[in-house]
Amino acid sequence: MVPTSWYLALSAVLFAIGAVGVLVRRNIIVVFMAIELMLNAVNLTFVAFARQLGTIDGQVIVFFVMTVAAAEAAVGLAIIIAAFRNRPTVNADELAVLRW
Amino acid sequence: MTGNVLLSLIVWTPLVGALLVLLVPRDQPDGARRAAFAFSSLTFVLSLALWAGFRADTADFQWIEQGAWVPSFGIQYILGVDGVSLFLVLLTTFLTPLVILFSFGDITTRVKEYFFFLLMLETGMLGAFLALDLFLFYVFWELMLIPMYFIIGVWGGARRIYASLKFLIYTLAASLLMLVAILYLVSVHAHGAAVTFDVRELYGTVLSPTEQLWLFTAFALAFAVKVPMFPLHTWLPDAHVEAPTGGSVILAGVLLKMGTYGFLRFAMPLFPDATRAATPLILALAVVGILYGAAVAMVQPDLKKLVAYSSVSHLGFVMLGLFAVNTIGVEGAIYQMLNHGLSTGALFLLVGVIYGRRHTRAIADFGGLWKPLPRYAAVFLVVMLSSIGLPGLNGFIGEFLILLGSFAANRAATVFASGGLVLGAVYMLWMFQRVIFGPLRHEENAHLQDLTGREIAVLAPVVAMIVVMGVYPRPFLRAMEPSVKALVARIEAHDGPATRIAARVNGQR
Amino acid sequence: MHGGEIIPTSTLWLIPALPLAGLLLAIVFGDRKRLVTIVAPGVVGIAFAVALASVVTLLRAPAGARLVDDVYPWIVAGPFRADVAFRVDALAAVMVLIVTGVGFLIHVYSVGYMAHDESLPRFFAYLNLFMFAMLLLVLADNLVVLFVGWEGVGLCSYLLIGFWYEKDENAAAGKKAFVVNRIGDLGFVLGLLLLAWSTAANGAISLDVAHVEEHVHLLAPQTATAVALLLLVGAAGKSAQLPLYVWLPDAMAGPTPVSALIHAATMVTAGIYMIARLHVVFLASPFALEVVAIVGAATALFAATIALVQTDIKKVLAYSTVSQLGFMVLALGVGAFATAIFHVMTHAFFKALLFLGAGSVIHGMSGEQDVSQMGGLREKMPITWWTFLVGTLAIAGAPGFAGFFSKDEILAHTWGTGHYALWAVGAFTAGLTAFYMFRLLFLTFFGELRAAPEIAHHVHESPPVMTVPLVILAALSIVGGWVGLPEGWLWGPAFGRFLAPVTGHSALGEHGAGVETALMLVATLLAAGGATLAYVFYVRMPGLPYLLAWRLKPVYELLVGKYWIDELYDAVVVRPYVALSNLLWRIVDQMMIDGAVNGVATTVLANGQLWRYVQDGNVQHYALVFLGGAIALLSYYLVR
Amino acid sequence: MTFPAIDWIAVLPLLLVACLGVVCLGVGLFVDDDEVLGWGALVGLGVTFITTAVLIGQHGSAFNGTLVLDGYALFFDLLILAVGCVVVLMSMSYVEETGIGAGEYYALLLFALSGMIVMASATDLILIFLGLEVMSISVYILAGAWRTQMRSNEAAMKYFLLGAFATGFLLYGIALIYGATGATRIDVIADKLGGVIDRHLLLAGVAMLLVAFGFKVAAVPFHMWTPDVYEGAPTSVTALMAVAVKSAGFAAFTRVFLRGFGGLHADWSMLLWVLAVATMTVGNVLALAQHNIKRMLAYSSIAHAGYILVALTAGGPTGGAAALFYLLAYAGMNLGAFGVVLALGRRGEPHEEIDDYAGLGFRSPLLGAAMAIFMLSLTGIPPLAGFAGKIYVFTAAVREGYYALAVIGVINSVISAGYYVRVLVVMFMTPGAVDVVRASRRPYLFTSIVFSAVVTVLIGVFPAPWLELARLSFLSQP
Repeated sequence: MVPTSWYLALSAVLFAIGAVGVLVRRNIIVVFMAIELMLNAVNLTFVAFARQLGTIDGQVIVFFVMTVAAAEAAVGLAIIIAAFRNRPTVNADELAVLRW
Repeated sequence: MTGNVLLSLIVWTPLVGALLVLLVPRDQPDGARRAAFAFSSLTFVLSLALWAGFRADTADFQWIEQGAWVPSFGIQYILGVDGVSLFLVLLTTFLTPLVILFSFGDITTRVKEYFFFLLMLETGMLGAFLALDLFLFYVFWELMLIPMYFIIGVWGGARRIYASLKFLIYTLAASLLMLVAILYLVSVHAHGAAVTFDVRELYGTVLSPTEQLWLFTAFALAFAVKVPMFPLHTWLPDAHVEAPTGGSVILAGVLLKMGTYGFLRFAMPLFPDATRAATPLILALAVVGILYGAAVAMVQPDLKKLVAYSSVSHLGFVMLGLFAVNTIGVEGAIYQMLNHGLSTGALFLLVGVIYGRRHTRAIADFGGLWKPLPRYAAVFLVVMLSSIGLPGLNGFIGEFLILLGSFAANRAATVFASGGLVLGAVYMLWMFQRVIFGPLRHEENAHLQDLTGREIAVLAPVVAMIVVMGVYPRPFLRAMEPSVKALVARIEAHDGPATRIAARVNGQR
Repeated sequence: MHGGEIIPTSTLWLIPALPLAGLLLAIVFGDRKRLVTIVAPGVVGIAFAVALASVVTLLRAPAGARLVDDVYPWIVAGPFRADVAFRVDALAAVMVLIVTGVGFLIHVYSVGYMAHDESLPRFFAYLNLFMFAMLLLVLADNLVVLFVGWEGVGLCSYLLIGFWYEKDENAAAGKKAFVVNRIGDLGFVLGLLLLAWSTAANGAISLDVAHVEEHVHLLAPQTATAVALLLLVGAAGKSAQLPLYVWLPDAMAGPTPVSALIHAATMVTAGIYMIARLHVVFLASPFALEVVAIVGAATALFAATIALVQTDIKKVLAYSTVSQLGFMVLALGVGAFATAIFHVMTHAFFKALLFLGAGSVIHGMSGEQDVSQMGGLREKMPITWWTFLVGTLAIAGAPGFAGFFSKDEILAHTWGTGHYALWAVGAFTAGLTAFYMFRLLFLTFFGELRAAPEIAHHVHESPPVMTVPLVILAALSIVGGWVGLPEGWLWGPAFGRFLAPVTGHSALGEHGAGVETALMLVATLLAAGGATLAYVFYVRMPGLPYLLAWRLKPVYELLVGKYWIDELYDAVVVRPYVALSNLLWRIVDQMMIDGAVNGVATTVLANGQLWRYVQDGNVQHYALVFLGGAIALLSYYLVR
Repeated sequence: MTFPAIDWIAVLPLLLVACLGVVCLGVGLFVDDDEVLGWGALVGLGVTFITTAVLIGQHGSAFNGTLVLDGYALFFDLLILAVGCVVVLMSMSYVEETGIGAGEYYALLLFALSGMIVMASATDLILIFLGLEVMSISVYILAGAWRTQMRSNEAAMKYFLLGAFATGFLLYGIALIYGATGATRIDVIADKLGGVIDRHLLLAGVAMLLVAFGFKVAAVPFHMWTPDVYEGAPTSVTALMAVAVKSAGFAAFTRVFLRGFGGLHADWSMLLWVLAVATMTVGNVLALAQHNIKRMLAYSSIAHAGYILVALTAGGPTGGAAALFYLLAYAGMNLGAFGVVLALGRRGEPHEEIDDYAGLGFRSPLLGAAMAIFMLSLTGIPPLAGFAGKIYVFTAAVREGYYALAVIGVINSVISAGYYVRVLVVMFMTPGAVDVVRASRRPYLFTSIVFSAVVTVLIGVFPAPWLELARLSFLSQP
C-alpha cells in the first residue's frame, strides 16, 4: 500500500506547482487555473488524511471545496470578462493602473 | 471629601464656554469675543474662590472629587489640588482671560474658532494640573496638544504648518512613551493590589531600581520635551515664532510648566531612587540649558525667538531648583514657574503689541521706541527686569531660592548656573537697547500708537503681579510649603541630600 | 562686632519709603514738571530729616546700640527666612546721612542742571528710585534686602547712564555698567549662598546681619576665604576695582549730577560699605584681606596713571574716582574699616563737589567736556572756580582739607600694619592725584579760553540753584575731615571712635606719633610736588607736556589708550562669546540638534517614499511577496 | 430522514440577513427605485440588529456545534450589522450617482454580511472557510461593482486573484491541521493539542492559517492587495472592506488562535510579534507617502490591523478583549472617515486626492469637525475612541510582558500622526476651493457621518461599558 506521506508529498508538489504557476504565467486565465490546481492539491491532502484517519470528514470537505471553487470560478470569469470589456487584455502585467 | 464640585466647575467651565462660543453666529465676532472673555473670567473668579478656601496648613490634597470612570481598569475621575498645583491653576486662569482680551484686536479671522480652541486649551491645562488619576492626567495632557496645534497652525505665521506639526509630533512622541510607562507602572502596582491609576496610591509602588530607571526615563522624556530641556528644545523656538501672540503667551506661560509640574508631581515622587540616580545628569542638562539658552538667545535676530530661547534658559533654572530636592529649591522652582509664566507671557504680549503695529518681529526693524511709545517702553522695562531677576521683582525670589536650594545639593551646578544671571542680563539688555533705546532708526516707527486702553488693561494686571510677587511672596510660599515638604520627603530616602542638609542646618557639625 | 543694645523702632522704613513715594508721584504726575521739581528733592530732604532724627536717637543711646525696624517677613521658605528689616547703627548712620545729605544737595542742583530737559520728570523718577535703592542698601538689616538695594542702584545707574538713550553710546554704556555689575553681583550672590549655608545653625538659614555676625565662627578658614573673595568680586564690580572697573569711565555718559551722586558719592561706595558691613567675614580670612589690600592699591595706582592724560573733564574725574575707591579698598584690606568709611565720607563731599563743579563748567560751556577746549574760566565762573579749587585741594590732600585727614589715615594704617610696599604705592598715587587734579584745574580755569567763539560767547556762571550746593559741598570738603583727626590732635579720631562698636578698632601698629607725622609729611610733600609739576607743565611751560608725550610715545599711548583694557576684554571675552553664541545657534542648534530632529522625520518620510514603489501594481509581484511571507512563516517552524 | 436538531436561535441572525439578501435580489429585478431598495436593506438590517440584540445573553448552537451563538458571536454580529447599516446609509446616494445596480449591490452586501456572520459564529474551520468564501466572493463582485470603471475592474481582479490564492493556503492549513488532529472543530483541536500529535504537521497548518488570516486582515507581508483594492473599489465598498471584512477576519482569527491554538501561544506568539511590528510599521510609514486619501486610509487600515495583532500577540483574555474593543472603536472612526471621503465626491469628480480637502475645515465646518475627530481618533488622541482602543491594546501587551511591542506600537502611533494630521493641515491650514454637496441633499450620508462621529466620541469618553462588553463577549466563548 502506498503510504500517506506519498500522497501528501504529491499534493505539496502540486500545490507548489500551482503557486509557481500563479507567479509566472502572464495570462490571467492561466493564473486562475493554477489557483484551481492549488485547491485541488489541497483536496488531495484532505482525501489522503481522511483515508489515514479513517474518518469521512475529509472526504466531505472536498465536496465543499469543489463547490466553492466552482463558485469562485464563475465569479472570477465574470470579473475577467467585465474587465475585458473595458480593456481587451488578459495579460496580468497590464492590470497596473492602481499602484504606488 | 466628595460632594464639592468646585474643581470640576473650574475645569469644565471653559469647555462649556468653548462649545457655546461655537454657537455664536459667524457674523458676530464680538459676541464670540465677549462670551470667551466672560467664561474665562468666570473661571478665574472660581479659581479665586479656590484660593480663598485653600487651607495652607496641610499637605493633603484638597477639594478632592472622586468618581469611577473605567472601573475595570481602575481608572477614576479624581481631581484635587495642593500647594503645588494651586498656583499653577491660578496662573492658568489668570493668563487666559488676559490672552483672550488681548486677542480681541489680534485675531480677526475665524474668531470664534480661535476662542473655541483657546478655551478648550484652558480646560486641558486646568485638568492636567488638577488630575490625580494618571490616566485622567494623560487624557488632559494630550487634550492640550490639539487646540495648541490648531492655534499655531491656523492663526500662525508663515511657517506655521511646519512649526505646528513639529510641536505636535515632538510632544506626542515623547508623551506616548510615557503612556507605556504609565501602563507598566499600573500593571506592576496591580500585583497584589487592586488595579488603579490613582497617583496617591501609585506613589507607594515598589519597583526595582532597573524598573524605576526605565520608567523614570520615559516620564522624564515626556516632561523634558515639554519643559523644554536641552537638547529637546528645538520645537520651542519654531512654535513660538509662528504662533499668534495669544498662543505664544499660553505656550510659554502655562504649557511649559506642564513639564516641570510633571516632574514634580509624577516623575520624581513616583521614582525616587531613579530621581536620585538621574539627578547629576538632569542638573548637568539644566545648567547647559541655562547657559546655552542664554547664549543662543543673544544672537537671535527675531524677538520671539529670543524670548523662546530665554525660556529654555529660565526653565533650566526651574529644573535646577526641582532637582535640588529640598524645600527651598523646590519652592523656588515653583515660584519661578509662576514668574516665568508672568514675565515671559508679558514679553510675548509686548512683542505682540509691536508686531500688530509693524508686522515684523525683527529686532533690526526697531530701535528708539522709547520716544514714540513711552508707556510701552516703561512696561517693557519692568517686564524685562522681572525676566532677568532684578531683586524687588518676582523673578529674583524664584532665582534666589533656586540657587540657595541647589547650592546645598550641588555646588558646582549652582556656580555654573549662576552664570546664567549674567548671560541673561546680557541678551535681555542688549535686546532692550536695540529695540527701545538708540535713535529712531526707521521712519515708520515714529508715529506708532502707544499702548491702547485695552492693551493696558491686559498688561497692567501682569505688571502688578510682577511687583506684588516680588515684594510680598509670603502668601504664595506659605501656601505651597506643606505640599512641597511632603513631596520632598517622598522623593528623598533617608540618606537623601535634603536629610543631610537638615542635619547640618541643625548644627550638628 | 555683635552685641549691643537693640532699640526697636518703626520709623526707619520711612527713609527709603519717602523717595519711593516720590517715584510714584513722578510716575503719576509725570506731565507736571514744576510739581516734580518740588516733590523729588523734597522727599529726599524729608528723608534726610528722618535719618537725622534716627541718628540723633542713636547718638543718645549707649555706644554700640542700634535701631532696628523689622517691617515684615519677606521670603520664608523652609528653613530659610529673610525679613524686610532696617537697622541704623554707627556704620549705617554715617552712610544714611551721606546718602540723603549729598543726595539732597544733588537733587537740588539737578533742578537747575536739568531744567531744560524735556524728560525731567523721568530723570527725577530715576533719581528717586536710586535714592530708594541706595537707602535700602545702607539700611538693610538683612543681606538679601541689601542685595535688593545693591542691584537696585545698579539698575538706576543703568537707566541714568542711558538717560539720553537716543545716543547709542549712552545706551551701550548703561548696558555695560549693568552687565559688569552683574558679574560682580554674581560673586556677591555666590558669596551669600556660601555664607548662608555655612552659617546655618539651629534649624535656621538666615542672612540677617546679626545672624551672620553671631555665627561667623562656624566658617572654616577656607570657607571664610572663599566667601570673602566672592564678596570682594561683588565689591569690585560695584566699587569699580580691578578688573571690573571698566564700566565706570563709560558711565560718564549720564547727566553730570548722576555722575556726582551715583558714580562718585554714593553707589560706587556700596562695595566699600558692604565689606565694612561684613568685615567679620573678612577678618576670618587674613589671606582674603591681603588680596583686598592689593586690589585696592593696584586699582588706585592704575586708575591714577590713566587719569594723567585724559582730556575729558568727566573722564579724569571718573578715573580719579576709581583711584580713590582703590584707596578705600586698600584701607579695608589693611583692616582699617572705619578709615575706609571715613574716606567714603570725605570723598563723597569733595568728589560730588568736583563733579558738580565740572557739571557747572559743562553747563556754562554749552555741553563741552573736553578740557583742551577750555581755559581761563576763572573770571567767567568765579564761584565754580573757587569751589573747584577747594575740591581739588581736598582730593589732593592739602593739609587741613577733608581729604588730607582721611587719606593720611589710610596711609598711616597701611604703614602701621606693615604693608610698606602698599604704602609706597599709595603715597606715590597721592602724588599722581595731585598732579592730574591740578592739571585739570589749570587746563580748565587758567590760560586762554580755547573754545569756539560761539561757545565762548555763551560762557556764564551757573544759577544759584546749582552754585549753592557747590558752596555747601565746598564747606564740607574743608571741614568734613575734622571729625577724624590723627590720634592726639584735639579731639582725635572721633569718627573712628563712633564707628568702633561696629567696625572695631583697627590694629594701628605701635609706632608713636612721630612716625605718623613723618608719613604725613612725606605724603604732603609728594602731593605738593605733583601740584607743582602740574603748574610747571600746564601754566608755566605749556609745550612741555607735548614734548614729553612725544619722547615717551609708547607710554603716553598706553595711558591714553587706557592700557587697552576695553579692547582686551572685547577681544578676549565679548567677541569670542558672540562668536560662540552664533556657533551654538547656527551649528549646534540648527544643524546638529534640529537637524537630528528633522532628520528622523525626513528619514521616515524618505522610507515611505522609497518603499511605496515596491507596490508596483503587478498582481503577480504581490503574490510573490505573499508567497515569500508564507515561506518565511513556514520555515520558522521547520527550521527552529 | 431526520434532520439533526437545529437550535434556530443560533442561526437566526444569519438566516435573517441571508433571506434579506435573497429578497433584495429578487425585488431588485422589478423595482427600479434605488432609494426604496436601500431603505429596504436598511430596515431589514435594522430589524435584524434589534432581533440579534434581543438575543443577548442567549446561548445556542447548531449544525453539530459547528455554529454557535455565544456572546462572542453576538458581539461581532451586532458590530457587523451596525456597520452594515451605516454602509447602506452611505451607499444610498453613492449607488445612485455612480449608476451601480442597486438590487445586486444591496443583495451582495447582505450576502457578504451573512458570510461575515458565519465567520463570527463558526466554531469549525470548515464553516469558517465557507463563511469566508461567501463573504469574499460577494466582496470580489462588490469591488468590481462599478463595472464601467477600469479601476473598479482592476481592483476586483486583483482582490479576486490574490483572495483565491490565499484561499488555497487557508485550505491547505485546514487540511494539515485536520491531518494532525483529526478534527476541524476548534474546541476539539484545542483539546487535542496536549496529546500525541505530529507537531510539524500541526505547526505547518498553523502557519498556513496565519497566512490566510493575515491576508484577510491585511497583515504585512500579505497586505499587498489592500492599497490597490481599497483605492479602486467603490468607496462604500472600501468602507465595508476596511471595517466589516476586517472585523470578520479578526473574529475568525481571534477565535481560532486564542481559543483554538491558545495552547500553542508560545509557538505562534513570536511570529505574530514579527507580523504585528511589520504590519504597523509598513502601514504607517507607507501611508506617509500617499496622496490619495483612499490609499492612505488603506495603509492606515493595515497599520490598525497591526495594532490589533499586538493584542493577539499578547493573547489571553486581556488581549482578546482588547482586540474586540479595538475593532469596535476602529469601526466608528474608520467608517466616518470613509463617509467624509464619500461626502467630498460628486458625480464624475471623486475628489480623492488629499489636496482636494484644502480649506474644507472652515468651508464646511460639520465635515471638517467630523473628519478632525476621525483623524485624531485614528491617531489615538484622547478622549476619542482610537485612544481608548490603543490604551487597551497596549495595556494587554504590557501586562503580558511585551514591552518592546508596546513601545514600537506607540512609536508607530507617532508616525501615524504624521499622515493623519496632514489631513488636518490640508483641511484647516491651506486654502482650497473644492465645493461640497450640501448636507441636505445627502441626508443619509451625513447621518452616517454624524453617527460615526458621535460613536467615536462616546466610546472615547465613556469606554467602560463597551470595554466590559468586549471582555464578557470574549470570555463567553464555549
